[in-house]
Amino acid sequence: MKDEWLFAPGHGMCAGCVVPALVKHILAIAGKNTFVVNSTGCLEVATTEYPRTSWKVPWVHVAFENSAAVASGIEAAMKKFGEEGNIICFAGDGGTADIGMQALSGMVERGHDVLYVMYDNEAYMNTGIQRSGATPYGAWTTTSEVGKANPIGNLRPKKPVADIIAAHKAAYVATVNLAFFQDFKKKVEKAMKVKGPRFLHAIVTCPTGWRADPSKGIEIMRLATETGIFPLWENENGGKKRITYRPKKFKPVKEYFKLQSRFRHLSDDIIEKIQEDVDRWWKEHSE
Amino acid sequence: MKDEWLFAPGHGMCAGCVVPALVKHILAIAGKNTFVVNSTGCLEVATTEYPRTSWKVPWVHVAFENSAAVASGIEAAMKKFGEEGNIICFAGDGGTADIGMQALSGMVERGHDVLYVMYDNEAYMNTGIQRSGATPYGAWTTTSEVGKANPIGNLRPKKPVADIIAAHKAAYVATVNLAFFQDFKKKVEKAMKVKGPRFLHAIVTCPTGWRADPSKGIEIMRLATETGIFPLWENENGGKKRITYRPKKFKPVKEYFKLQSRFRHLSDDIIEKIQEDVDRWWKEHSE
Amino acid sequence: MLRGNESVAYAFKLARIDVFPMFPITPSTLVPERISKFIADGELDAEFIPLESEHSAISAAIGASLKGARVGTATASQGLALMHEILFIASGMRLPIVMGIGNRALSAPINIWCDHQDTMAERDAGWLQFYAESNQEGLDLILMAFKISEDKRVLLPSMVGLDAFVLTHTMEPVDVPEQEEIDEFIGKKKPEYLTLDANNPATFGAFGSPSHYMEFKYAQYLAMKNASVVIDEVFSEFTSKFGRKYSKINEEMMDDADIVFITLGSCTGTAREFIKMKRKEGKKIGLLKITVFRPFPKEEIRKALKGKKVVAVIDRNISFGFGGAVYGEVAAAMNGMDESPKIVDFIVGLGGRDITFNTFEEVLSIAEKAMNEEVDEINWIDVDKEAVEKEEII
Amino acid sequence: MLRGNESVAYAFKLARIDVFPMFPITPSTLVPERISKFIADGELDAEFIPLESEHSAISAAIGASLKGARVGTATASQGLALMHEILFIASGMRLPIVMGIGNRALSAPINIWCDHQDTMAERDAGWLQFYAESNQEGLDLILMAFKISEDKRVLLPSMVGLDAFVLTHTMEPVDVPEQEEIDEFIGKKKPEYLTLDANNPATFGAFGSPSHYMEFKYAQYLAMKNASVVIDEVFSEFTSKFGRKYSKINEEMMDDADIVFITLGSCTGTAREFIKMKRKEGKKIGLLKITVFRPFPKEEIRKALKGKKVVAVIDRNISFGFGGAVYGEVAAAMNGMDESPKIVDFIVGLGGRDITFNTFEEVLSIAEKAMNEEVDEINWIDVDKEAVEKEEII
Amino acid sequence: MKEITRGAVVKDAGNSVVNKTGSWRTFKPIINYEKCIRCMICWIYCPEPSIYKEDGKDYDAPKEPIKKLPVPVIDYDYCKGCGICVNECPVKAIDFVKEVK
Amino acid sequence: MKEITRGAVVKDAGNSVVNKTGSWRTFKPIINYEKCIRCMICWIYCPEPSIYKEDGKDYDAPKEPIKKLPVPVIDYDYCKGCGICVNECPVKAIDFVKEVK
Amino acid sequence: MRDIMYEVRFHGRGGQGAVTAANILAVAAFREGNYSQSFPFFGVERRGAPVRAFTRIDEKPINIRMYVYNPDAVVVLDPSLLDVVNVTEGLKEDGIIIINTSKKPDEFDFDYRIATVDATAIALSHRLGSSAAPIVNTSILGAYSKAVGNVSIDSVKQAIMERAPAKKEENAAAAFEAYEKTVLGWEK
Amino acid sequence: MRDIMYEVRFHGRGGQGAVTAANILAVAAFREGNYSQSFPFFGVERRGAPVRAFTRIDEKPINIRMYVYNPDAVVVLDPSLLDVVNVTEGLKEDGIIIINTSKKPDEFDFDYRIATVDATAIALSHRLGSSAAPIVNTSILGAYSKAVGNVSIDSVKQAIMERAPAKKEENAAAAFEAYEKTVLGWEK
Ligand SMILES: Cc1ncc(C[n+]2csc(CCOP(=O)(O)OP(=O)(O)O)c2C)c(N)n1
Ligand SMILES: Cc1ncc(C[n+]2csc(CCOP(=O)(O)OP(=O)(O)O)c2C)c(N)n1
Ligand code: SF4
Ligand code: SF4
Ligand code: SF4
Ligand code: SF4
Ligand code: SF4
Ligand code: SF4
Ligand SMILES: [Mg+2]
Ligand SMILES: [Mg+2]
Repeated sequence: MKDEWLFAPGHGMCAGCVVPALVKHILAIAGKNTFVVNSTGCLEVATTEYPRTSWKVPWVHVAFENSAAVASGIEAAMKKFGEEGNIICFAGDGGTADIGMQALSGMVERGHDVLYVMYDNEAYMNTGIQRSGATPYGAWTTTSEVGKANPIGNLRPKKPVADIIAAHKAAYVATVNLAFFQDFKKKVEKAMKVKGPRFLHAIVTCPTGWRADPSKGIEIMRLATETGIFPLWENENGGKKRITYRPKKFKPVKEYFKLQSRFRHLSDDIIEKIQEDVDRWWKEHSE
Repeated sequence: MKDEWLFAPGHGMCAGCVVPALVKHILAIAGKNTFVVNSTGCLEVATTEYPRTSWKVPWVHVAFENSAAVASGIEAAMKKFGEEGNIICFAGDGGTADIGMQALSGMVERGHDVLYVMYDNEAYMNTGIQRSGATPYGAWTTTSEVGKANPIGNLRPKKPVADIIAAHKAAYVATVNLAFFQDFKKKVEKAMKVKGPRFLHAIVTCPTGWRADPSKGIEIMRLATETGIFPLWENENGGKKRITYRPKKFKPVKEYFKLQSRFRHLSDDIIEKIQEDVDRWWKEHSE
Repeated sequence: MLRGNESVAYAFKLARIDVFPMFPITPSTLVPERISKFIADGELDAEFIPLESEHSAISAAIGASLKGARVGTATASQGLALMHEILFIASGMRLPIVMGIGNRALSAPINIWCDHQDTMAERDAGWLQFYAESNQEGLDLILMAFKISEDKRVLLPSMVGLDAFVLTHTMEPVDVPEQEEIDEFIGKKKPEYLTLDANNPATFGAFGSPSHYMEFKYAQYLAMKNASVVIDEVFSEFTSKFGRKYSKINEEMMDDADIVFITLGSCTGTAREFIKMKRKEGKKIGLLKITVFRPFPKEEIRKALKGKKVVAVIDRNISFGFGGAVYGEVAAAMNGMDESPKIVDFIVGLGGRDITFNTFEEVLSIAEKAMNEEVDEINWIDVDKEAVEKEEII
Repeated sequence: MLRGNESVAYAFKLARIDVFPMFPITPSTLVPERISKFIADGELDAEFIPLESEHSAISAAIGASLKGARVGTATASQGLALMHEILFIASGMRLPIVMGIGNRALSAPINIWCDHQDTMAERDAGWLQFYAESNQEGLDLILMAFKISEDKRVLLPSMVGLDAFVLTHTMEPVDVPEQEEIDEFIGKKKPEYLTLDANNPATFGAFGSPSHYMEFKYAQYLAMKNASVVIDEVFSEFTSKFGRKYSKINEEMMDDADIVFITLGSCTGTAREFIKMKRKEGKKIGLLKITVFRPFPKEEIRKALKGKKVVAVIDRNISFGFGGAVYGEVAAAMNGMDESPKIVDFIVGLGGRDITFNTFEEVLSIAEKAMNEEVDEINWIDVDKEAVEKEEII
Repeated sequence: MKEITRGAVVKDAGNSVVNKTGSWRTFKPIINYEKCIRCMICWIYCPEPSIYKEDGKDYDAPKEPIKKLPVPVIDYDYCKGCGICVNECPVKAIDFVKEVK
Repeated sequence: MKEITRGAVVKDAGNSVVNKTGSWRTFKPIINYEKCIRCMICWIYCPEPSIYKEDGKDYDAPKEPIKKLPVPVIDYDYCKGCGICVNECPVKAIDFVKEVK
Repeated sequence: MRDIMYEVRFHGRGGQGAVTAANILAVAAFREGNYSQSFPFFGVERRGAPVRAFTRIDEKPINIRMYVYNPDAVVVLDPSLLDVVNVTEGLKEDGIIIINTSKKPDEFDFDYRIATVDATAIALSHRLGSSAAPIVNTSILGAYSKAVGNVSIDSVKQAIMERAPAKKEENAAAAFEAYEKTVLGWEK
Repeated sequence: MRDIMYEVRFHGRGGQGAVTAANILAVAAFREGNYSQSFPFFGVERRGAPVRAFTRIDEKPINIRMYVYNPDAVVVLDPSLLDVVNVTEGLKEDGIIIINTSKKPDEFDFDYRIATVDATAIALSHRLGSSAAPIVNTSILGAYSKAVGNVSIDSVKQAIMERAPAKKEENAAAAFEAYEKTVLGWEK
């Protein structure tokens, strides 16, 4: 008896890509009565090449930048018809933090009953690893190139998307990490229960774009949280953040960087500076 | 000797519109070496009907939704040419909270050295008083009509734009009210000094759209802050908000509503609910 | 008595739209304003979504339409232009959305008045395009557009253009059909196409590789051909039900005409009166109004123009570096036809420049000249050429 | 040896662009990637702005251009479509921005491969349009586009199309000029037009009322006419400096041709070889390549086609409800010409469907038929019609 | 002949002063300098801007020392008669009278 | 003949299973049931998903009581050989061997 | 047809309701079995700026859709406009000017037939608007009916009842009072 | 011209560098005074999925820009592809197949000339990639040079030095070693 995931194998995502694992669990929790809107990106392109699809729930892709608006339309129609069901947007960091920001911001402002999941692989991966607003400081990408005039790569800090959506007073906002599965599951379950606009920021390793060993995807994600770079928290209606996992002993960020060639060029100075930024965040968020 | 404002009379804005007063003071503080980018809206349309202009500084309008992106381009060119100068965007609440949100979000994320001023008259006024994301709960507009099936008008709370930009960790964010002129001036002066992306949220009465007596513009704005509906605060880099004016005794929001026919239809229940929301905000922000 | 925008709003109400996604823009704003009021007053049971941009408005329209809702919206000019990318997607996904347009000039410079640049720049997008001459036509065409778009043989979106201000803000007598009549005419039930359905989970908007993509485009091409047939059917059903006659092109005073004026939209009436006046002077002028621009009624136009001498195309748009869009297509339609008339283009009324009897006087004098001699193919009328040329001429 | 995208990137480097606003999209991504690397390596002194969307990228381009910067950018397909509104503004503001396009199909369904729908849907926007046959042409045309666009008589933006993958990702020999040669050819100094300047505070993007708007559009129209002259000048200067010959249209094997193939972009080479093969069989076929599509080289095309029997237009695009855009304009250009050939449209290669010798065989057989009998005006080639028709035919 | 600049640029900064928007006015603010305390609040808030500062010496004043201070003067070419100055003046020194033209 | 649906709808949900992406694999994970403690971590993290649960009784087990628990089984039709399961298995119960085809 | 078509131009200020006046006149004419059309000249200025609106009335369906260049009548809602706008521009030789003013027709020296009414006073007496912003657009239509006569005051009143956004009765009464009080300069 | 043009198809897996191989071959041919062209068949699958790339070589400028349907040679970078892809599709009758494999040519039963080389082993011995992901695209070009002979191994090496993104020397050396070790099935 094979399990009935709502996401089928046979898709075209890279070996070792963590995104499908994220999707299968969210769909499992949401159940069959779920409508997915998917922004252009790796997930969309590699799972629905006509005439094939990996999706076993109603699924729609319209464009890169407008999933939240499409979901708004679906939700309104369901309201009109008195129909119940979950609406979930899946979009990459690019489709969320950058080109999809406004549609998302509008959706939250209008209070649509939609769960928006940003799978964050920290760059435009579908088009070949270009920098996004969610690319972290110091990461190499093909548009934050490293060279003698720029030894750092990406020069801007990562855009705090979850904070921004929380500032909209979204009904529920949480950061999630599949490597912390119980925390992940609790949050997704909660997200499915809350009414109104909800937002999950899910870190996902992209071995291709992070220049990492495909087998290390989960390990890298675990380090992201254990080093404090990707804190796990949640809040409701823009209220106070609850940190849901506080490492007893933080690992140095260097350990996280070591497994990813995108950070290989960084000097110790720069790594030190990043470490300080992480430390500062946690200090600001100490109880 | 007539004063040399950098904003000339002879424009076409409504009698009693407060927007030009805002603009003249900001330009006075910024000085001549200032480049203005103006989104489509009342200010733009009514001050630059070819072949006339009220602007005495270099000024550009491109579209409704993209001032922050245009400003990003100007700033980059100035950087390339090693040129110094202030870049200021003026945009309405619609051009900021709604259709211009993404361009602004991107500009802040990339860290451009631009001051963005949202003049907030709480609706799309240029096109005839349609609801925007910044329209407050309970306000009548032509697209949040009041009738037996909807006795409230606009059903969504006002989008907290300044909070959202602060969540981006913009270099400086402040809410300003011309009726509190010293506070206003201090903040604009500060905004001119800080480097990086800065944001001012300026409330402005639109007598036409708020259905108010044109002579009462400043009085209404004063009440907005004295009733606590429009709190004055500032912060830097997404840090803690500093409340810059805390009314000794709050006036009831009803006093603010009384002067504006857009709230005329509200029942006491609804006004009470709004009063509670205001009270809650201040409780959350008590020291 | 209704303004053009009210015609559109009433048509949406009569069509019982389920969802109305919107973003305001002059000169269309009265459409959402009226819908908002209908809903607030409990006269229309629809979801009003005030999106944060037109790009999102058309995206929400797609979402709602995919969920099986009947969707109407309205926009103009910059708003339509901002939808551009998504317009192609709506037609590619075969969704019968109906949109009212207040035809308005495009920036820069920004201008809120009438021309057809906005919709002409979307003529490739796979939407049906109708142009109204009057507010009555505006109302009727919106209603018919639903029936045509939702026809299983078509399933393509439609836009109905009403000239900015000249129609949108002009009040004139309009006969508004009864709700029951329209319920019967368009049908109350959901349109027949696959929708998002948890019991029948399908994938919409899949990736189309080179192995399949072109077939989908060919399908759209065929659907447009089908539309041409369905339009005729629906137009004649409408005529038999409501008495008002519609056809893709309207021919008037054509039988003996040597010169034909081709018009779209609101300037048709002025042209009609002008021609009537000139006919009294013995001038043989005919009038051909294009109501349906997409699908382009090529055969109908060929037939109508056969044997005419000069055709003056009144273009309220300009494709820079080419000429007027209507001119281009009419001229192209003549290829291979014997007795092909000379097609002359007139660029008029851009950005709200008023189209008057004087305009047509000038058009006529050039058209008459063209009967015997060479004239410029592209002629700008009512424009202060000298003022421009000192800066631009080389 | 360069890939097409590298040609574009090198051309931008040689042009010493000041600002490069960008947003990535397949198949153009290698352009920004190379520019990023040039800058990181200190080989190019330019500001790289990674905007959050193409809409913002073109907006930033406008801002930078208004500040006097030389601006290049690159995009494709959905990205270009998302810029639509702002493209009209860039030309209306008369800014000499140069954009490289990786010509790619438009959604829906989403497809990343070649066709010309994206740029054809912008043919009204007031941009000059060039189509490259090879990567060499891609590089040369970008360089020349700067000189043409920045010419005071023109001051209009340009887009240069390179076919997705077929050029953008194909590596082939390209002769890259020396920096000094290009410095001399295009000029290092800022372009001559009014810019944002605190000492000379002007207002850009003012509101254009009906009293003035149309004159600005007429000015754009004249600037396009000027462009036609300037293009000839710049092309011939380029030829004299660099040896490579360019003209708006390229005529080959035309003298005795009865049938003419009209092509744009990368399929030209395949057509050329095909025609050469067929000429060996005694078929009198000629080839007309359009390099400059905006301004449309109407006169040149008329002259070239005079007396030909059948013209087969190879359209890698479709205006739904009409036909191919190139076909439409070529056919329109024939109006009023004696000895006008029959223009037949061929819709080919949409969404990356490969254009092969077989494609041209089919084209030829229909074109030959058209010599003697009626044929359809719009012909879809290489498409599985049956697969579609069972769903769509009525 | 109209001036048609390239790209619709307006070169003459601030030339909107040719529009005498004072004609829009139906009520007219008149400053009573005998009451005016020179606080300049009216000057701060006038949106046109159509109140400018002038040397005080030619004007009356409620108190002698104030006489030297600059006074607010209304430029009726532009004053649209919104009444903001009237409403904001702390000493009610501005009268608002129906315009007679 | 290709199926060309209206609007490119794919009606057959989950039909990507016809793509046997197992062919992409160069290394192959093999579960050693004698070591496997049935923690299902590999099942949680397999991205394809190509690990499914099967009734435990037919498999070896390190300890008797575990035998009844469901076991993870790899569907090699889809396993791309990413090695995540290998890396995440807490007891190193999954071998990773070069594919031989 | 041009012989019978009647064209009216309204001059007012943004916010005063000139457009509504044009619309109500069109409705009134339509109620009497005419065809009619009304439309604004829409500018970008705001409340307070001079605005224009137009009405066409005909016995046959109205085809033309250009601005009115040679009106048969001009209606001036705000007397202050007389100084800033050339209200008689293009007015037909035998045209009529209807002015909201407390003055009498012979106090003006236009070379046209002049009718006057103190619509402001009438409006205020019916509590239409405030003294800063009296709403005179319905009153002036009473004057129009009296002066031009191609729509009856009854039709005007009915059109007001149908179309006035608020205070329908008061507006209708004001129109009627204005009708009564209008002074026709040419009837002496 | 079709007589002289030489067309090559590469089969690899996403991430293995088949496209780079095609490019380097084109560069090598160009260095020798030929005209050349190389391009990928770009699909949407990711790392690990089968991919194709093409090179054309000619003495005259290359005009045609369609895919290669009838290659003169096929290069298989990953032997596992033989099971999932029809690598000989369209291959000319006298075509050549070059396979990265530890097997010998006669262990395959294609009806074509077959050349084999253990490019994986060679690549690993030069520390090109890891055993999970060996980078064989340069080694296989050595085999191509040997098997087809229309580009010299020197040109291949120079092209590698010019174009390899990293480890230029190692790649060149690997190509040379592969050149030496390639087994030509038809030379017995
Ligand atoms: C308007 C538009 N611009 C650009 C693209 C090209 N594009 C498609 S997906 C993508 C990147 C997606 O990045 P992200 O959202 O982070 O998802 P990922 O690919 O990383 O999964 C880009 C740039 C597009 N499809 N549409
Ligand atoms: C893309 C686009 N959509 C709509 C419009 C129409 N429009 C112009 S200004 C405006 C409202 C502006 O509102 P806001 O930004 O609040 O400024 P305000 O008019 O209130 O000053 C609208 C809807 C436009 N110009 N462009
Ligand atoms: S590129 Fe990255 S995100 Fe995209 S499929 Fe591959 S691993 Fe996943
Ligand atoms: S409508 Fe409002 S914001 Fe616009 S000019 Fe008038 S008062 Fe000012
Ligand atoms: S009435 Fe208004 S416009 Fe006139 S001076 Fe006073 S504040 Fe200024
Ligand atoms: S506000 Fe009153 S007191 Fe103050 S300066 Fe003005 S007129 Fe004088
Ligand atoms: S190797 Fe990867 S794909 Fe295969 S079973 Fe393990 S986790 Fe799944
Ligand atoms: S992770 Fe290891 S121990 Fe756990 S179920 Fe899988 S193979 Fe068994
Ligand atoms: Mg991403
Ligand atoms: Mg506003």
